[in-house]
Amino acid sequence: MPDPAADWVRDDRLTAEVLRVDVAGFEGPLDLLLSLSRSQKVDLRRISVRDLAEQYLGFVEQARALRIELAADYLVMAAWLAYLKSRLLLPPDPRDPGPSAADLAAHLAFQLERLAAMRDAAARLMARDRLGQQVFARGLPEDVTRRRDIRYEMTLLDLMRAYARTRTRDEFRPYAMDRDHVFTMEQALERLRGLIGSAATWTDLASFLPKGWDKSPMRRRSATAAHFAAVLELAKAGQITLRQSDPFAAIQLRHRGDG
Amino acid sequence: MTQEPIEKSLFEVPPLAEQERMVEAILFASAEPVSLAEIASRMPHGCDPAEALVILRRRYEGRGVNLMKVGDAYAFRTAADLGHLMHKELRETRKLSRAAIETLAIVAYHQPVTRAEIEEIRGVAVSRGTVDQLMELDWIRLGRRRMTPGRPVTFVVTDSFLDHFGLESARDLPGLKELRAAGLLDNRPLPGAMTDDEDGAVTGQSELFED
Amino acid sequence: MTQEPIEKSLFEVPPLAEQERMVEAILFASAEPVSLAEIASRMPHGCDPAEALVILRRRYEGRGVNLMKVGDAYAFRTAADLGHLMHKELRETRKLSRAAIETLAIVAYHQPVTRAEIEEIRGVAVSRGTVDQLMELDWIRLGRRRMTPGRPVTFVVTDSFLDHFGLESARDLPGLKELRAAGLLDNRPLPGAMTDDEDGAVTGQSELFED
Repeated sequence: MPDPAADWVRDDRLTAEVLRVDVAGFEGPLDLLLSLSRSQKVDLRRISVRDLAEQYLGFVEQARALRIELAADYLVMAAWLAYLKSRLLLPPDPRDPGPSAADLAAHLAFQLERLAAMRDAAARLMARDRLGQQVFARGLPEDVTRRRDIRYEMTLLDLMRAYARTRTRDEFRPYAMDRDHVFTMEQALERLRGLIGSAATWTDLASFLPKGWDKSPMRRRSATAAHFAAVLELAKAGQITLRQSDPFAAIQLRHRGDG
Repeated sequence: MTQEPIEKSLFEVPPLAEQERMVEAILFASAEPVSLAEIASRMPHGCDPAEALVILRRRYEGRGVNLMKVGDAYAFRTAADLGHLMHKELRETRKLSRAAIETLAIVAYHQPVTRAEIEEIRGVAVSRGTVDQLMELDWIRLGRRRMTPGRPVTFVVTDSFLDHFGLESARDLPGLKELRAAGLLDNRPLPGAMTDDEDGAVTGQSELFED
Repeated sequence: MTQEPIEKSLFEVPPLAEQERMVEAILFASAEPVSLAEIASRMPHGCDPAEALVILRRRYEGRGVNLMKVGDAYAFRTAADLGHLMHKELRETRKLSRAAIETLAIVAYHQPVTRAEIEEIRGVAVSRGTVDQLMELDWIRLGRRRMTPGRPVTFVVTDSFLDHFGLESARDLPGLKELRAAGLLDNRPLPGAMTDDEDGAVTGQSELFED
């Protein structure tokens, strides 16, 4: 035996289902309002906004009773329509600086009319004879051969430069440290440890440079730098004292001994 | 076949009948509308394709193929009443959503139009996919930015839209005049409310004038 | 546009003029030549496309497009004398790629030169495209095969090359030293290693020329 209560619940659920589908079918509150306004069966310009507001609020009420969640914009519209309805019921207040309720209602009617007009225009547009549907383009277009007359801009100078580039390229070789001309600090330190004992008096650092490293500028620079770094190390270790009388003057060193 | 020898001289302009043949050949060969400038550039110097086009258009009136004007361009198209013979050529098109169709109509009738204006007319947000789809179809494109606060982009319809819907220009949209006369294409702001900055700017301005 | 009302009755055969319009539209819109049988199958029952085709063909005689028979099928084609309108000349100036310029320069200075020699001088492989492009431009051509193992082909510059660069012969090209003296070499000299190689190149070149 069917349970009447269960039937009622099912009915209720069905109604809710229908309503949910309907809400989903509307593209926003304005669309819903436009649909509702159709039930008034009058020209949109003569529509009763008050009745429309009533209908909309009734719809929202029903949705709420059926616990259907409405998107926020539907609720915003409901609030606005409730406000508009209450304003429409009151006699206009001439001291109110804002727009009159009649103006607001007229604007809503305008929006509905405009939306309806656009719907209608869209339908007429889509009903036109369309390319690829009723009207067709040439199926066998004869391609325009675009004969490109390409001129390569190139002068004799470009050519010569290019040649020079290829011929001089091998002169640029990848950078590699040339170990033959490098004197390392470790080497210098090693050397100086054996030599500083003889520096009981102030002696120029230059005089400590190894033989054969003072001729070519590249070797001299490397050896000087290595030895300079080495004496700094030795001074730090307290084995020697360094002095320089002026900027850029010769650097001199002396063995510190034990006291 | 009769084929008159064509004077290829640089100095002699071909007779109008010959120019008409040339325009006919150029337009027949192309599936896309060809602009007047393009036609002229391919014809001998001194030709007047505009005049030849008038004659040609008349020649094809009522034929199985008609000469159509699309924006500044021209194209031959089959007569609409013969569409039923062309089922083999029918191109399957993706069905447009209601939102896309309405948005397209709003752009066409209200152009140049901003996204905010489209949303105001439809009463819902325009989804990104809708605009993308219409742009992909090459039916709408970006117009000039509106010179209002925020400098919003605007949308306008393309020549390809005109071609698809068989319109010479956007002025030929069905019912355009009536809609305009009814004031339904006006950008009428909500009284008093500042729904968006554009309308706000307009309202603000009129208020200033009234003070 | 005048469009006669079309009799859509299943039992009534459209008038010949209407059949002609139909054939015209079908041939126009089809992506390939259409056979008589195919045309007939697409037209209302009872039509005689063969007769319509004859009339249509006559109508297009001497026009910018003609109705042609292609095997057993029919299609519209541009009138033969207007073929020149289907070309569009685009003049463009472009720059050659660096690889192409260098290859050309090496051929000019070392001709006749094999691909292997070009690669050795440039230090990179010479792509087929580069050689093809230079041959297409008619700036280089194949010379005599080198009488060495493998008998490799050689490349030499063409008269058109000499013409383009205003040279009497490739021997007139200045050597590296002259280029440098004339300030045409903008590469920064490297310290030390700049002196020996140059003359070698020039010598090598003249040796090659004497081949």
